[in-house]
Amino acid sequence: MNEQLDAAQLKRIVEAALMAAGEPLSVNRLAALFRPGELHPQEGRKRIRDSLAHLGEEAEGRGYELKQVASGYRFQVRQALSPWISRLWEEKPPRYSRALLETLALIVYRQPVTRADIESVRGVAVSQNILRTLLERGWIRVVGQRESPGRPNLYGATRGFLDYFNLQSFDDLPPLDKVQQKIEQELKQLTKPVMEAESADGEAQPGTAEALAEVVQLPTTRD
Amino acid sequence: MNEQLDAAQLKRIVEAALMAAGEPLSVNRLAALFRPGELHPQEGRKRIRDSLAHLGEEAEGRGYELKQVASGYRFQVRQALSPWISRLWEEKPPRYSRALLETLALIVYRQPVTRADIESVRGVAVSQNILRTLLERGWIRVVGQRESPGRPNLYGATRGFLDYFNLQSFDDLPPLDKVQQKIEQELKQLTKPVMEAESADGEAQPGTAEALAEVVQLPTTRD
Amino acid sequence: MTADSKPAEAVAVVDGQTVDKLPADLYIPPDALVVFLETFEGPLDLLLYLIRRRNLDLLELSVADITDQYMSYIDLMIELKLDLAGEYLVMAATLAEIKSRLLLPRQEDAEEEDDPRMALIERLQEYERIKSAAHQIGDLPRMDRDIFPLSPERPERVREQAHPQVDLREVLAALVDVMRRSEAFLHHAVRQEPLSVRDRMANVLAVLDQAKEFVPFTELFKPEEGRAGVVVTFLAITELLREGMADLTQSEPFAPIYLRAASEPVST
Repeated sequence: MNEQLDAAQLKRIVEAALMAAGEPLSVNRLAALFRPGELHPQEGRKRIRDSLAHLGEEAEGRGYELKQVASGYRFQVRQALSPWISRLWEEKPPRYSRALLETLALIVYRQPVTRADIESVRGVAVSQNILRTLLERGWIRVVGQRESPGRPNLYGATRGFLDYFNLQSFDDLPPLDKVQQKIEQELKQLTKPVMEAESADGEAQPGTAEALAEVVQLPTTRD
Repeated sequence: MNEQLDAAQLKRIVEAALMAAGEPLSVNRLAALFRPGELHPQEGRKRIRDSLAHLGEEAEGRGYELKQVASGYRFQVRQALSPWISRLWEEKPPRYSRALLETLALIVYRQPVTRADIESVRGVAVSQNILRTLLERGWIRVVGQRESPGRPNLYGATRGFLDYFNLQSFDDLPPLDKVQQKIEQELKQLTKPVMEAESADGEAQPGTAEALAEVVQLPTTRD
Repeated sequence: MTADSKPAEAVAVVDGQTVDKLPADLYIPPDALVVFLETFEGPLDLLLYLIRRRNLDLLELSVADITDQYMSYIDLMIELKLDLAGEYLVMAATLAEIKSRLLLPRQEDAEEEDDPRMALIERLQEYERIKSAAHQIGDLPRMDRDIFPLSPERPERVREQAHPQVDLREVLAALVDVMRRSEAFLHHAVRQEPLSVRDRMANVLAVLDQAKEFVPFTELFKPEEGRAGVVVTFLAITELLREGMADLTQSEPFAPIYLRAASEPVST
């Protein structure tokens, strides 16, 4: 009982207390954690300050730092890491619409294409929003203008697109004829359910995607 | 976008995330903090595991440790330091009644069970309060209904229970048989002083009362 | 516990030891006794206590003895006006029944009959297991008491709307669907022939002139021409509209679109 704590143990306790407290702790409050036999009443404060200095040094280069604020000391996660830490509480991102995915698919497989090209295949207008989203996401870019009336922009897919989908080059995309084969196979069997599903919601259907994955070997993008 | 994080930065982020999360984090959840360009989707998990191993080693001799519990990893204060750390808070941790712990034990060791199962083993009615408390704490949940008249709810224990009690899986629970041996030993020791005191003399004397108090406490003490 | 002043009567011989257990309880102040009795978690708990207190093996349960003791506790509880749950009385009845069955003269052919104590012993064993498991759980290190998670100050949150995650398969599925919808793709997907927008403009104009009224937009397309044909027709139509050679009407968003030749061709 009368044995004073050694420096290592003292530092461990101070560290644990600061980490667990959930609020800043003053030197006085830290000192109050010890019984008289454990820490000398006078020297104790100095020893605690020494521990704090050490802990501050040891935090260099780590994910957290020791910070002195008005009411005492606290450990805090480095602000620079906030972009990652914030993702802990990020809401689930929204899903992209069917229209956006179709537009993207057409640009990737038929590049370079104009907006009118896309519209003619999809049979409906392509909203400027969709193109803007894809441009902002860095998946498509304007690669030139077609030499036709109105000189419409030609769109193509980017390296960013390849990176995101973990592809080395556009050659790694499943060849269209395989996709096409699959379509024709499927058409014979699956037309009905797919049509129903389409009218039910405009989301990409995992059913089709999975069926496709069986035929077409794909690199995994995200787990 | 294409630059993968270096090991030091990855470790810092993992460390910071574990500290900031306030709950255990799985490797999957940690991996989800990174964008595909930052961490390779396949190798990423392995790299995160490496970081965790490093962080665990680095915590040696410090005030906290890296612990794996049912739903992932968390940093926690070393148990040896809890005598000092608990002095930070005036409030005493909640105590749980024997009835609650017995009900919990039954659910944990005999899951899935219905309320009637619990009652038949314990020989007394189970108050709705106890079940509600256990549900609110997130230690148990309804896992289904038994196919018998009235379709009573079946209860099972949760990951939250394991996390709270510092366990990785249900296999880490003390096996029932051993438990029984231990309690029999304990009971023998506890009952002896009473017997001795009793047989010593039949007079009113504090000794007997104390010995009995020990027995009286037996059921309640282990909060 | 039949009342006071008869300690000698209850002397029991347990494992060769003489034990007098009655007086101890009698000298407890009534308050303490109430507390004591209230700590039991039910009849099984009380029964287990009575057995364990005598350091007996469960399997050698002496129902007659235990029943007597149990009944005396019940009496005591009634006397002290404790809230006596029905379960205690049910157990009393069970014990009495077992006791009486044991007292009945055994018939010779009933030798194989189950020991009437067995069901009770099994219940006691299971309860004891759970009771000790509860102790163990209570002893496990736990959050708030033994385990303290770290909670350093968190960094300020960065509001960053996450981008939707897309799987390449979704993109392919979208492609499959859009191609399927564009019937052209199905029939002659790859055959391409040079098609001129100018030529097509003339064709479209001819169709419109012939019709002399509104023509549904969709009728101008010939799926059998393939995707390229669709594109060219579309470009031709847009060009005609731009040059004012055709008019387009749509009564409301998403309603069918109609085309007709411009009533007064604008001279260039």
